[in-house]
Amino acid sequence: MAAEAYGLLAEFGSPEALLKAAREARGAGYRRLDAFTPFPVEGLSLALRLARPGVSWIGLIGGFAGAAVALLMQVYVNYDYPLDVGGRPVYAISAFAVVTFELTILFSALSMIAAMLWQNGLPRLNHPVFAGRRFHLASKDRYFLCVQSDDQAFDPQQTAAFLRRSGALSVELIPP
Amino acid sequence: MTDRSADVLPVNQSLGGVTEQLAGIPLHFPARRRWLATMVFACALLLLLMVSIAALFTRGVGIWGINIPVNWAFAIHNYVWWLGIGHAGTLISAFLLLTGSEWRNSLNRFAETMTLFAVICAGIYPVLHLGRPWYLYWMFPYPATMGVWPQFRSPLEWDIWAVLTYLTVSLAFWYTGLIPDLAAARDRARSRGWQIFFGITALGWRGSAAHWSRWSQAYRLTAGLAVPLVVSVHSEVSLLFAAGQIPGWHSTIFPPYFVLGAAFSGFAVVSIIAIALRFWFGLENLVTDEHLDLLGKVLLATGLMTAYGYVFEVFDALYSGGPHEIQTLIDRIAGAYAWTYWGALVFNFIPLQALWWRRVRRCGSALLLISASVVVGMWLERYMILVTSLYRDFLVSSWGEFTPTFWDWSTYFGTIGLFLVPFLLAIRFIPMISIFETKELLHEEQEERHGG
Amino acid sequence: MTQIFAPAADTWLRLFLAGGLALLGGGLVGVIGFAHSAYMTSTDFRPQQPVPFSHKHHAGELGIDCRYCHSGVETGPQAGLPPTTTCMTCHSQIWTNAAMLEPVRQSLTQQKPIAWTRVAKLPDYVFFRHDIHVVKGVGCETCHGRIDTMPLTYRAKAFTMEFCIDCHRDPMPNLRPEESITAMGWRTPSDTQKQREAIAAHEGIRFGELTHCYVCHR
Amino acid sequence: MTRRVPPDSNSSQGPGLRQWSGIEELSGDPAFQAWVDAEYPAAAEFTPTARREFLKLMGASFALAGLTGCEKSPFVAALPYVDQPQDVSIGVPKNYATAVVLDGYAQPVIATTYSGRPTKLEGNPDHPVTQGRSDIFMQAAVLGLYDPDRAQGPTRRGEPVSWNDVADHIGALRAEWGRTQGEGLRLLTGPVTSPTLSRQLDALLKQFPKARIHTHEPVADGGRRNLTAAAYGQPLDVDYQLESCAVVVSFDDDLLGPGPDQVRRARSWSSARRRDGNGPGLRLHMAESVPSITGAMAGDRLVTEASRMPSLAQALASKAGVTGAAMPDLTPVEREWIDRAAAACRSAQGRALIVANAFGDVATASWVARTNEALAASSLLRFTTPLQSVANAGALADLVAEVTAGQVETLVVVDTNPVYSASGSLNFREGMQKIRSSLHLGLQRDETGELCEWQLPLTHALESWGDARAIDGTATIIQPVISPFYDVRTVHQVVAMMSGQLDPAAEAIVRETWRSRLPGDFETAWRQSLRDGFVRDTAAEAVLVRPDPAEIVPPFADDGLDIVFRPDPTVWDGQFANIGWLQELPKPLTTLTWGNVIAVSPALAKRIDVANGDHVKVTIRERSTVGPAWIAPGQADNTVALYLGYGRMRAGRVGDGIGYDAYAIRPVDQPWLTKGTLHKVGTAEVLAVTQLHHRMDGFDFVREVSVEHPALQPPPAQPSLYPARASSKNAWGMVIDLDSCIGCNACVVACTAENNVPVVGKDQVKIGREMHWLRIARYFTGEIEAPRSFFQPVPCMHCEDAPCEMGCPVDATTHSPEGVNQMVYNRCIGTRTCSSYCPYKVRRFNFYDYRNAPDSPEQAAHNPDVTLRSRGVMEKCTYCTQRIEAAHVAADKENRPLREGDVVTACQSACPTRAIVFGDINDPDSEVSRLRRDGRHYALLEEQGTRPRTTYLARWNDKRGDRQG
Repeated sequence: MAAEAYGLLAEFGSPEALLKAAREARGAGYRRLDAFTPFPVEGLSLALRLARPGVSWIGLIGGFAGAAVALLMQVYVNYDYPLDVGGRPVYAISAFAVVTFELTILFSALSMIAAMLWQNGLPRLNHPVFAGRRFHLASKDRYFLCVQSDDQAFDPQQTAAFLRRSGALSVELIPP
Repeated sequence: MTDRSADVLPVNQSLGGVTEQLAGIPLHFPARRRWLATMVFACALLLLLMVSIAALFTRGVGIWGINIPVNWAFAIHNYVWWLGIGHAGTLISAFLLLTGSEWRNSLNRFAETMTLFAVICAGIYPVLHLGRPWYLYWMFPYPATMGVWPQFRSPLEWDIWAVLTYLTVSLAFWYTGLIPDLAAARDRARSRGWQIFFGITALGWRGSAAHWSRWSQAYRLTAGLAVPLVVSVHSEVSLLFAAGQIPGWHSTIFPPYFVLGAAFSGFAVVSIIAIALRFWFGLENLVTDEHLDLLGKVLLATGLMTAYGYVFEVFDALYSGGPHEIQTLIDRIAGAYAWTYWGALVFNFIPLQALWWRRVRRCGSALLLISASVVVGMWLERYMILVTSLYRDFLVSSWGEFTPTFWDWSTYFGTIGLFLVPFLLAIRFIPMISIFETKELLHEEQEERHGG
Repeated sequence: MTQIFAPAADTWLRLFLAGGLALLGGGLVGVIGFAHSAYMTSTDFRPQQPVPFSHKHHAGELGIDCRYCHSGVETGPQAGLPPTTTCMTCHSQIWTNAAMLEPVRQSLTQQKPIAWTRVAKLPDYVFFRHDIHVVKGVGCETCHGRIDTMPLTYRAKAFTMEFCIDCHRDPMPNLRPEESITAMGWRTPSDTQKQREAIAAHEGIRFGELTHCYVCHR
Repeated sequence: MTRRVPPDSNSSQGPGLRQWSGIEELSGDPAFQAWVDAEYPAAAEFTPTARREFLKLMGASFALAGLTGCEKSPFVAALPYVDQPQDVSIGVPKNYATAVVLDGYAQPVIATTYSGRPTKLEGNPDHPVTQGRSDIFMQAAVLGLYDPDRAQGPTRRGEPVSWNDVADHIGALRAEWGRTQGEGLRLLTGPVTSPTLSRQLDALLKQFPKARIHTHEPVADGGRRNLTAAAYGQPLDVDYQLESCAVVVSFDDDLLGPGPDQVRRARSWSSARRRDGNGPGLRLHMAESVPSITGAMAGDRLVTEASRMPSLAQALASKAGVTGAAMPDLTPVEREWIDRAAAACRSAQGRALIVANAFGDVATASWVARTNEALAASSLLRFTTPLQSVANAGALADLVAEVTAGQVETLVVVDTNPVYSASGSLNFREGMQKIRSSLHLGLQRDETGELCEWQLPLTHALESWGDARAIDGTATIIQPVISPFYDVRTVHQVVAMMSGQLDPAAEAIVRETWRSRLPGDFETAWRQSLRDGFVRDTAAEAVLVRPDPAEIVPPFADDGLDIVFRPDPTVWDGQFANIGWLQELPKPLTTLTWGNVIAVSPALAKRIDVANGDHVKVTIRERSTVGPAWIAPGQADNTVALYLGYGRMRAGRVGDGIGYDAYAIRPVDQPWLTKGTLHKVGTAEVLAVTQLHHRMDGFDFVREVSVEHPALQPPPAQPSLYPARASSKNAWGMVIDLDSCIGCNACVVACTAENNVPVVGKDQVKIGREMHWLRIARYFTGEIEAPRSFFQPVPCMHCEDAPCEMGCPVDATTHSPEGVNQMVYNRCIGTRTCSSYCPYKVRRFNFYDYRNAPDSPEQAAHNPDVTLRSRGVMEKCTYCTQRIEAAHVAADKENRPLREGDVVTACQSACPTRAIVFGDINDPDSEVSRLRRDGRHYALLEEQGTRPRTTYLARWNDKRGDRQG
């Protein structure tokens, strides 16, 4: 069954309509749902029961890693060839603070953005939904709800009917 | 006040219309002529820079006017100036994002772009000013056959790390914010070439709910990091001077003084660009007088804080009572380079006062002129801080004077080309105003309208 | 809207990204490695000499002491190359008309020096003195290697700053008694450490004062 | 042609490792030619001979460390000797005793040579006059040897000829002189003290009795001999016994100023000054018209016109009770000064000496002579018969007269340059046209050489066999430390040719002179003299004289400006115009380089409205010249000072066309002081001065102590955040005594020579890029009409908590365990942070590549123990680290600790007053430690907490001392 389609793509005219439909779909027992919107819509991830993203934790770890790398580097080079620089201490922690701070931020920021892309599975140039005839409106002023074919309750005809009932302007079957 | 801030944007426009308008700028570029003319001018400047750099590397830094005691001048001075300008971009997009002032949504994109290229302009100076630039790599820690490492107590070493970090993070932040708009442009594109260009750069963004939730978190947290980063970078730049014992440099006020000055000059440049762009591309519907008003206020605020820095510096010198500090203070006010001090005061703070009036703030041309004067003023301030402190330090017998040569100027003007060329390319190929954030704001406003 | 990219495009893109990163890292490691390579430190190169002089034969088999030819080694910064007359002290007696030695005889008759190719050369800004090293008990072998096994002389050790500084940090392992300075393949006796300490003490080596810049750079 | 003294014979030298010996013969070994061909391709551009000799010179060493700039392939050619000389060890310097010559006087030196290249001259420590000290001319002489513009072979009307042609021509001339007994033969020599030359000239005159000899001394020792002739009835040389003086009153006499006698006077003055530790041992009262370094050191200084000196001298005479000395009328200021001076003389009881300007007038000299008599100061003066004496020589003016009368057939100019340095009014240049045959003997084809038919190039002193007398008469046998590398002859060889010898050997002529004069076994004595660097017991005999009681006629006085002529402090009479080191040397009190000025008083400047650099026109008897004005603080109102030695046209590529020519307007009859007028021209130029601002502005850079307050406040102990560091055995430090420093610049030139400090040229100096590692700061205090002047040498302070080191991102400047602030050129990437952070601004930066062309002869003057700095690299004083490390190596080889005196920096050994003391501050008994405990000891900008290792001793303020006691 599931093999012959990726899922059904339903188009809505406003974020509110989309939210309503999403809630109904959850209510109707659909689990493999996804929505596509031109800008982040409040409450959508709640309606779809999406897990809280864990990007922040990775950022934290990245920060610590950066600090550690910076400190170790600076201490090591002074340990490897200790030179008397204007009578300053060999391990001048106060002087090392600046580079440590910079690297903390660098590592943290980059790790978060990398994590974001990774978890989103980006880059991904080819994706079934792109085949949707009206999908290009998802980046303009339309709001899409997608029921994927690997959902237990998925059935091309009934699901399509269900979506129209919940106010979709158009419903389309996305090939795999 | 509240309801005015509620709709910065006129609500009588459709989301679709905004999308088409903005994505349309790169896709069906208006104002080709003007763009071409400016581009030619910018390329000429860039060529000048290339020539100057060639001369510099073949003959040595001697082609500049520097000497002993003034062995730092235009290179470091313009480095600080450019970096300062850059900071405004990050502050606008990151700081205002965190404080939830959404009017920044129409400005953040080109502000960040400006940051990027300003930082590049700044970044080449530390390389150019080296006596032996081909040994630049000695400033990075790598296992050398010499067994010698960089010296991490030196502000210059901090500098390299700070600027590179700043450049990388700004780039990442800018690009992250750009992805959804690239996707929008991709979906509007008709020609194959544009489709591939935007298709790849958009990384296949689909605007799915999961994407958005992770994206928002990453974007906001990066913004949260960018703000302290800006502060740290320019504080560190100020340490370049404050770490030395030269009177006029060796002062604890420097870090905040520099950061505020940086924001001040940066916001001025942002205003200039904002006014120019909305005039070019008829974006009055998105960059409204309301925006200019707010920009004017910010400019006034940062300007006054910078002025406080000036006042405190004088107080500082008098309070310390060190004969050399006072000597330097007198030199600033009455010395050979007094024109830089007074010039900085006049250009920075006199026209600025006009911004107390709402009408002036909302008038594009007026704001443009004031901003321009601020940019000049801040340039003079950096000249003053550098040269006036160095040309007369402690020992009378070592006092000297500095006169910029042709190459000093050509290198400086050249960097303006280095800034303009990529910036013009950017507005040619990339949506210069954040499409989705504008729509987000617009939608909210429309909601409120229906609600109220 | 239709697909812009074929499914394969993703694979390519990711390959491209991964490859780029790999190239970057690999390149960095490569460059640093190259700087330490035998090529860059020219330890792999046996230059052709006007006369195929063999240290293996003279120093090894015949056992002529280094100082016989390199007479300046104890008195000055430069060990010095032997003047033609030194070669002729023997070769006016033996191998008097070996073709191989023609350049030497030429040099003497025409008062033209033999244009040797220098094997051990330091940059101009390094002020190395042979005399102090020899006097303080650093043997020839330490820097020049087993010269007595070299048919054609080559640079045995990479004369990098690392190489110098290692010994300047702790000369101990390279110290040997006066009589064995020129000895090749000299093995330290059993109670090595004690003996080295003895030498160090006897020579009054200024430990910890040999690693600052002006010791070698002026 | 030269002899080597066997090493063993050095053992007879007793203590000290002074083993100066004869030079090693290096010429004729083609070994090095090939090598140099590889290293210095462009050497091919010299004339064939020159090139061959130059190759010889350069090739002598394959240890030219640092001479080739950047790193090449490690596999370069290495060329051993074919036959290595006995006592050559490559890279080990050898020292030879010889002398260089200034105005005919010997300046005894120890020449340091590397494989035959002389690179550095130090004073000869054994010599009775200099005792190892030196002045700028001695220090710079070595560069003269490598002057690329030296004449490289004999020429006739500019065409190269061989010495055989020269011999033929001289032969022809001799035949003619033989017929005419030398009628129409005239020789013109510069100042001569050489016994050999005198002997030769006498012989020549015997051969050709009708020939005449004239002498031309543009400066020499001024009119000293005429003055003594007037004051004492006979020409005399005089030596002030300053050691035994308590008070010296100088009438415009710059006794510490540059010149042949500077070293001796500076030495004795400073030792007198230090005589008693708790106050200034010798007090100097000076009346002067033109500010001089003597005036700067004087405790009581009166600014007044040169033409007032006779009256002042007369006034002091009458105070001293000289018969016939009526009290002239004086201004109040003058009277007060005379009263103070007279009082000081009285209290000095026979230890007061009055001195008059060598460039001054007869009346002053006579009054001074009598006053000394009256003060019983005769014991403080030592008179000797003049050294510079060629038997009955005529003056230049007489020669010119004869020339114009057409009585001169042949003119031989011996090592002097009259066409340039004769008074313009003599029209010497025009006169030369009348002479049929003229020969010029000299190092360069200068203005005169160019005008003469034949130019016969002479050897430099360092490549000559010859002899000369030091200022006190002690003779030095000059031995070559290097064989001539151009096709040149010694002056003695040429003169010998004129008296009939065909190809005389240089050494033989000198031996000939001394064979009869050296006591005992000749060979032994000869070697001894060569090794000592002087001939023992040859000082001139003192003569006892009394002032001539003849009537003193006051010099004519008319209104109008006093125009005063002075030799230039750095290029002297012009003979050093092509020496870059001296051109770029900041002149005392003005810090001017690369040119001369017309010095005017502040008042006069205001009157005719000129500023520094404005062109002014000086007119003397309808001859005039134009030069840049300089407002000299402390110059007498109506006095204008002109400096000789500039405006040369044939000095060479360094010295041509700089400055104005003061000789052009110099009257023959009044060569030093005359009357004239001054006008503003309207044009102006930028002067290349190294110090723009001279007022101390109330800071205490130079501190003073007085008899009642002999000690300075010790600075409050400053807490430091930095960890205390363990010093190694030696900790180097330097103390500079500001009471002894006379700002003579000897240290600066010595530093330049020792450390390969580049010459950057006028334009670079103008924009503040001079490279001197050691600058002498000049400060004025008080009103500009009569300021007090101070000198302060400023080398690197070697701060223990150095701000510069903290600034460097690549560890290019760090601290050594011995407390030296190290600068590693090859690590420097040129961020210039160190210099920005340096509170003393003692660091210097190579804005361009300032090195000499790799094949220019100057290269050979470089010290191979010091790296040549490339473009984009910072550099600074290193405490002569190459000497420190060499001393360490020497000591370590002998397995002994360093001793006091093992390390002597270049500046220290050059200083004529021993104002610079360097040593180990960890050794409580070292001189430097002793001085650091002195009450006058202080650190520059000590409030900055940099804890400098270079510190100062405050200057004594005589005046305040007087008021008290």
